[in-house]
Amino acid sequence: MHDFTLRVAGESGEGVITIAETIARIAAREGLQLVTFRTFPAEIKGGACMMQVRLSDRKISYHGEKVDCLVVLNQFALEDNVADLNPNGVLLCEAECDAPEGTFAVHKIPFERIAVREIGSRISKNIVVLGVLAHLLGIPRKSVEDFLAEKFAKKSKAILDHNMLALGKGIHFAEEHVAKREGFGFPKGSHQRQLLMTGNEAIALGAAGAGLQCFFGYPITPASEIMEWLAAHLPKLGGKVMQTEDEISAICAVAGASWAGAKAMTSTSGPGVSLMSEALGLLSMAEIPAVIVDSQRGGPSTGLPTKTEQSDLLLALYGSHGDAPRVVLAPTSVADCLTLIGRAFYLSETYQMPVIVLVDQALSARVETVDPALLDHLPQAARLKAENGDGGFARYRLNGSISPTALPGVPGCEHMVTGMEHDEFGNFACDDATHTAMTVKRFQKLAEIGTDPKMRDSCLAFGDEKAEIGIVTWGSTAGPVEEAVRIAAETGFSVRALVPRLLNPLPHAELERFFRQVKRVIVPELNFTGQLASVLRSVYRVPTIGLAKVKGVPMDPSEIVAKIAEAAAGLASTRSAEHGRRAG
Amino acid sequence: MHDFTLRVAGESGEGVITIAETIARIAAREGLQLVTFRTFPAEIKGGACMMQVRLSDRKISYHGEKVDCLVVLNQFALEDNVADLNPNGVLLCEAECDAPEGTFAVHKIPFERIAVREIGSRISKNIVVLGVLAHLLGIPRKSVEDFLAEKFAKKSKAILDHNMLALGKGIHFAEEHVAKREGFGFPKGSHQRQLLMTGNEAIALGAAGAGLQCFFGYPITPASEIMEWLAAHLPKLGGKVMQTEDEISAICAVAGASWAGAKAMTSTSGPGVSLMSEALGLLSMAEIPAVIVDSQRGGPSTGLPTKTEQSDLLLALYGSHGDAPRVVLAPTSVADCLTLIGRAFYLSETYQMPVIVLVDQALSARVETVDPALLDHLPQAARLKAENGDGGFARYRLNGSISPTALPGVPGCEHMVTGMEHDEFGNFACDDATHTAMTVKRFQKLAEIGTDPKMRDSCLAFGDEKAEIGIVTWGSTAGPVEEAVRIAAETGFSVRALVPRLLNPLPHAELERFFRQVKRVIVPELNFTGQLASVLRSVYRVPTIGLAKVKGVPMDPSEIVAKIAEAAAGLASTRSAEHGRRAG
Amino acid sequence: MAEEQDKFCEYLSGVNPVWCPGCGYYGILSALVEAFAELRLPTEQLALVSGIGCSSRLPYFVKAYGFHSIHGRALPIAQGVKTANPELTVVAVGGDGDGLAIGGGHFPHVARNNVDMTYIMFNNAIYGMTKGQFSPTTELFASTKTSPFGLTGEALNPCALAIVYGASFVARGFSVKKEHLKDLIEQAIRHPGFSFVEILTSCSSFNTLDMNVARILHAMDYVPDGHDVSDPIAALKLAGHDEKIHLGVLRKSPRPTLQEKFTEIQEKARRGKSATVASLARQFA
Amino acid sequence: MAEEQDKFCEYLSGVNPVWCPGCGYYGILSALVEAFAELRLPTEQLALVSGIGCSSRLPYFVKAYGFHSIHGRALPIAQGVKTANPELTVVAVGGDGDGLAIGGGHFPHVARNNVDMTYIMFNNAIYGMTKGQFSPTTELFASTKTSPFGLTGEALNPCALAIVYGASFVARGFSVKKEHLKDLIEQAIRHPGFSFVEILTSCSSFNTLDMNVARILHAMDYVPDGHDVSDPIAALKLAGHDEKIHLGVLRKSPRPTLQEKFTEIQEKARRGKSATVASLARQFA
Ligand SMILES: Cc1ncc(C[n+]2csc(CCOP(=O)(O)OP(=O)(O)O)c2C)c(N)n1
Ligand SMILES: Cc1ncc(C[n+]2csc(CCOP(=O)(O)OP(=O)(O)O)c2C)c(N)n1
Ligand code: SF4
Ligand code: SF4
Ligand SMILES: [Mg+2]
Ligand SMILES: [Mg+2]
Repeated sequence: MHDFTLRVAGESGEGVITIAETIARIAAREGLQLVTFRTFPAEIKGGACMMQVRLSDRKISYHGEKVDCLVVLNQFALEDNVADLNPNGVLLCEAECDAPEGTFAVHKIPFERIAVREIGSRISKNIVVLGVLAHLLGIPRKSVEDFLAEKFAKKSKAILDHNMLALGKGIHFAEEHVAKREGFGFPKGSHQRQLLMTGNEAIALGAAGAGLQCFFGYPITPASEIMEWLAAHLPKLGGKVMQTEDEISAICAVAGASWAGAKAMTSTSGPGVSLMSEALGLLSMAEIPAVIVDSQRGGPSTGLPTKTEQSDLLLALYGSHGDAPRVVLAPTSVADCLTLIGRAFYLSETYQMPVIVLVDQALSARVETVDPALLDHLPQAARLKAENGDGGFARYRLNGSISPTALPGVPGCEHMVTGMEHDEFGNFACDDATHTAMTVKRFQKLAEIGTDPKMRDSCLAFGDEKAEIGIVTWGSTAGPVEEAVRIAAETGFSVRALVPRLLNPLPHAELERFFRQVKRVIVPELNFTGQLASVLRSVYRVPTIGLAKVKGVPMDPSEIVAKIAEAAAGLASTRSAEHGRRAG
Repeated sequence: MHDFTLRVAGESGEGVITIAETIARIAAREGLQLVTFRTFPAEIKGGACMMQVRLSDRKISYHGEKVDCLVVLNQFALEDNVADLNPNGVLLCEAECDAPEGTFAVHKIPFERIAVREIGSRISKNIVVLGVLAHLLGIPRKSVEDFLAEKFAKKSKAILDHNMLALGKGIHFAEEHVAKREGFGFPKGSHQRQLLMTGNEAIALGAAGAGLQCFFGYPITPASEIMEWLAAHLPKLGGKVMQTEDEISAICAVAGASWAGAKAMTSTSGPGVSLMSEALGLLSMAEIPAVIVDSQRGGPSTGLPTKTEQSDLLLALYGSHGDAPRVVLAPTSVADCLTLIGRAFYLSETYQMPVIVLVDQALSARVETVDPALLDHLPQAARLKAENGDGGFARYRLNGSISPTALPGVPGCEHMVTGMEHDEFGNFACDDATHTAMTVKRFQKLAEIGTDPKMRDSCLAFGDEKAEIGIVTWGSTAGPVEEAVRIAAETGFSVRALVPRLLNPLPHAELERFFRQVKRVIVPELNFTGQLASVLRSVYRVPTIGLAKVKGVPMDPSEIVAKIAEAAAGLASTRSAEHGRRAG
Repeated sequence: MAEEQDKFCEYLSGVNPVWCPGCGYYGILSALVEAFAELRLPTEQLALVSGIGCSSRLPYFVKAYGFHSIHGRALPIAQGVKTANPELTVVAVGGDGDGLAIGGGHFPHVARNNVDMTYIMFNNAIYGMTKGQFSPTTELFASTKTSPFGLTGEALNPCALAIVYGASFVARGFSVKKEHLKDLIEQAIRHPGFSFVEILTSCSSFNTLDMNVARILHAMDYVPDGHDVSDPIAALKLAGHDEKIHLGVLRKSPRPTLQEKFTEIQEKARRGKSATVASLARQFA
Repeated sequence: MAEEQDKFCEYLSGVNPVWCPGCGYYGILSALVEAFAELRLPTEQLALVSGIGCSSRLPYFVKAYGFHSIHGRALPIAQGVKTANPELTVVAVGGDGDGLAIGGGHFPHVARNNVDMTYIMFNNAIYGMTKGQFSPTTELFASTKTSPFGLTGEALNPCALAIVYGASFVARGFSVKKEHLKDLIEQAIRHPGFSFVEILTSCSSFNTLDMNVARILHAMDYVPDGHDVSDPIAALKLAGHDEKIHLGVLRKSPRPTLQEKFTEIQEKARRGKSATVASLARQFA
């Protein structure tokens, strides 16, 4: 087996996440590739939750639609999830559950009873489950034990023993009651330890790696963990992290810190970006670098805070009064979060402008493997700086789009930065010629980023290069699209997908080439109005086939495959009509 | 003469505006049509300023590019403005000025000396100028005297006498030194008194007429006068006007007041709209009517507060996180400000959503005639309301897009409104089906507005219906475009212009018909990125010829005519190429 | 008793609170609806406005017109509600983060304008909803999720702020002292003008230190009998936590409400004459 | 004398102020640059941050690093500047509207975090830049452009706010008392921590009533010698305008600055060990 998908489901607080995460951590140590997915209950506490882990010996980008093994801890969880179990999969359920008929194997296991009766604590249930899974999936007992030993290293010996006991009981029960299956379970790992982290952690770690010095932010689901990780770790590197009184204060403090020379950043979700609109315009106008992470959630307004959506694209592109250019990046995976946050610092520092990084709840929260080598490739960007001067410093020199700046403290370069339109020296100027020249300068940067050699890899592409059916998508929907392209190919549809990771400026060369080649363009995205599609139509005037959904969770590859089939049918009928006409 | 254009220029504080406004008021009383234009010095006090008044016996929409009569009060004003004087025009300048050679007539007049020596007060200078103009333009002395008598009715008799004296001196001087010209000066008026007001006043008066009850706002150039007029007058009608601590508070108070049943509104400029982004999304989500006026100024950021620009369109359309629908209207003239603010209340109350009205500094500040009959056509919209209930009120009933609301105070209809995604009863719901259904409901309103019979007149159109060269523009640029179409026609270019006054939803039927007919589409607008053009390309996938400028003042018709000529040449060469091919 | 219970239930919407077990907010909800019942407020005349936070979920659970809005904006929205319909009893509720961090800029202005409404701040010294970051009132529980190595700022004192902002009624209650709290809420609602009630309450999930019930029971005292509520300096002294945490009414300064000001403005504007839109248009002729 | 003049000029940028004739701000500008001169601050170490308003134009006229930002946001920007580079002398300037209306939500937090900077508020009790609407401190001049029939709210007292917010240095000056003002500014800049200086100043174009020079000269008094700046209640009493308008230093409460807190946090986080990005990444292995 190259690929294996496990789902654990139950009530929040029952250890569902611990079970799945432990499996994931052990797999990552074995060098397997992982993509996971979890839901978050909307309730303040409690509520249904699930976590899914897909393991593979090859690079994967999607958490899997069907699962090979489903573990459910109660009847609700069973009913909610069993439809996603493969016909030849395995269902492990709490003994009292009412398992439906099916072709899959069913094992009813008294997880809770074992925990309570044999170990004497209900909370050991998750370790019992782990034991059963270790047996069923063929995970070496030693790997699990090593992991537990490390995890409880700082706790008392009694606690560790307790857990080891639970693990043993689980394995023991399984050995007696659960038949192992040939080729079912863990694929063979590369033994090159992978890092395992969430998108939010990748952003935080990547930012630290790219030289972040000052972070200001305000808590908001699903972005808070970025700030929380940084609060716990950045000070160790000499950085400063501050929770401000709101998002406006956060972005303004970022502006101040950045002007004073620090690499500065904030992270938030849609409501925060809306509040930052005015200050984002200031950053564009005053030409101050800044990195803003938006972990999108269901909108509009307070919306669906714990659900995923990709509906802040137009806000990211246009959400300020006036013509206010900003760069927009959209990572496609957890590893890409790490890479692109580095790129965000590179672009903002080099081009002296705000860079918005769009992720979403699902990507922020999902755990995935990351190649540790990526850390070594984070850019250490530096601003173009004047080191001294003798008065009359032209902060906004009109000589190319990037004028050297001078950091406060540098003698002889005292100058003004301002949110008003200004001449080269930062003095207010409102004549036609200056306003036009400065606007051109500010937008020229976008053109230059478009041809920056460091941004040559701005697109991912999958599938058949000669295909007539094309897909363009963005952000975390890249995963389901990659999976869909693979599935479609198996079904005989040849498809090419292009995923710009740079959304402003768009990678024109790649997109134009792509549009010249494909005959249909499907644009799957998690929003209602088809935001990327509308931009593509505006810029390239290509007809698009929308696949825009607001469902709160990542798109299913099967939805995309269905759209591919539709497009293929459309194409075929157009072709036969054309053929008919030519023949007639 | 059907048409006459006067410009007065000088230093702010010299009475420039008073002179031009007085001429304008007298003309409006005679029943002439008027469009004016003025500049605002960027300085806190002082600085160059000018005001231009175009009078006509027919409907006009532009303040005129060339002037027939130029009055300048100092040398700087002369140099800045003389290039715009018609070759057969008349220049009236302060005696010390150095008038350039030209084909126009020049009269040097010692305005200041007359004021100081003969009347004994420098500030009477403007009345002296008025006297000279009355003579030159053939304004009946009685009209001017009546006007002054009314204006100073509440002042002491001495002040009035003083002014009458100054007027007499001016007329007297002119009779002796300034030759009157046949057919030069005031056209014949209809004698149907026109109202004369600025765009901001038209918005304020129109809002009062449409039933505005609660206004909340925060001062900002160039929108403050809307709030100031309302503060002075709305309380007379029982309305309430409140300056809040910022724009966020203003829009939130509007939300609260509107939920409680009042017609509520705010006005601001770009920076304020940026700050309102989050609350605008709340209005969309909670389905609360609200009218927001944005008087656009040069951007981004603080930008050019006293200059005009049309660069907030994309913000108005997309400036909130999530998919948040709002209506966008753009009046094309002062009279249209009055009409469309009424429409804004109609749409917001009927469709229970925010409506943004986009004007700009030039339109806000310019004085124009308004037909008093328009006041009688302001709609008195009412929300669909339940008058009683017996509990379990479904505020968000999924039965068509418009659910009846119940105002706080109505027994038995207690319910929740919320910025979270919700079921029909306003309770938080985050499942796929509800989120999708409610999003569809919220967007369905836009579709319904598109076919609302009251919105049939959403487009203005000028020029030749069969033309191949098309222009689409918006807002105050309609004036220069109308003028350009007329000039182009005189030069032999046949052009059709379409001006949607409703920018979201776009009037699809009209635009589609238009795009089917024309072969070239020029989109003049006062911004850098071509914001309307980008929307048109996205929605209709038509190629557009941008004419996007950030110059701080309205577009010149000649710039548009030049673009028309270019497009015509392009069209001709394509045609001859095609012809060649067919022949070949 | 059964009748009391009935009255109480009349003010519940039937939607079950989503709060954690042990959350202090349950006590506040019941004090609040009991105060409503005591005042015999018609449910349809009640407008409850909230921002975002666990506390801001309260309106869902009460039978009333409710507006669950956006983070930090309950006060300006409530001000709009009262301006549009002065007949309503307007109550804004929310958390310490909602009201003192993101919404802190509105508080002074709604207070100084003496909007006739009641603002109830649930002070648990933490961001509950987002799972445990410090708030502007966090003081003792220093190592929150966003301050793992300690706080940088001094805590704000909500009642002291309200007093300096000119709130015309300022009181402090404690979620555990339900009868006392109910009484404070009743007084606050009855008071014409802007009334502020700070409620000390503990977040059982994320901060059990700052508003620890035992600690507060020990540190608390009631406002002494002789306290002169008309003296702002005396009120400020009592508002401080230095020795004891004082519960009760700290300040009252009756003065014309916003609504009264609006009436005055309208009268001044009319100068005894009635106006119409047509008469207003005449200034442009 | 000539040398003094030279020193003074060293701190002027050469850009001419755009203020109206008679504006009180001219006096403030000269007191400010004289204080800079007196303190011999290197111009390149000076960071002046402002929002939007007539007062916020000041940085253009001074030789320094200047940031003219957006309305109401000078404080959070200044906080960012100081956080990034603690070596700089950071001074934020702005109007009463900028600081107490739109920016009023930031003031408590920058104060309670004790950012080591000086915040100078030009209190002219009016919106000058937008030509004469009332501000949160307007009291006497009731019929402004947006309150033609009178004000609805009570005025806020900037110094009282600063004291309750926990500003560690609070003083009030008067644009006409230039020497005294210069001295206050010097003290404020020297004070480690967040220093607040309110300057009473008149807007010659739009409000000559509230801060009328003759009126204030008559109503003013200096802070009495025996005043205990360490007592917040005493400071609050003096901050009030009831009898006299007191000029001088009202409050001082030295405590660790934000920068010192950051240092402490970094030390705690490191626990004596040094970290690298690679070592941090190990937690994910
Ligand atoms: C603009 C915006 N920023 C951030 C958030 C995230 N958020 C929701 S509630 C909350 C704070 C909750 O704390 P508090 O107001 O004290 O209420 P509690 O949950 O403690 O009752 C935050 C930061 C949001 N919803 N909107
Ligand atoms: C977001 C935003 N809202 C409103 C304005 C308009 N505005 C500019 S300055 C100002 C107030 C000025 O008053 P104050 O801060 O007291 O400064 P002063 O001019 O009196 O020195 C306002 C409302 C703006 N620039 N930005
Ligand atoms: S998180 Fe805290 S405040 Fe929120 S419901 Fe739970 S206990 Fe109450
Ligand atoms: S408007 Fe007032 S504050 Fe502004 S410069 Fe003029 S006098 Fe000074
Ligand atoms: Mg709280
Ligand atoms: Mg001011």
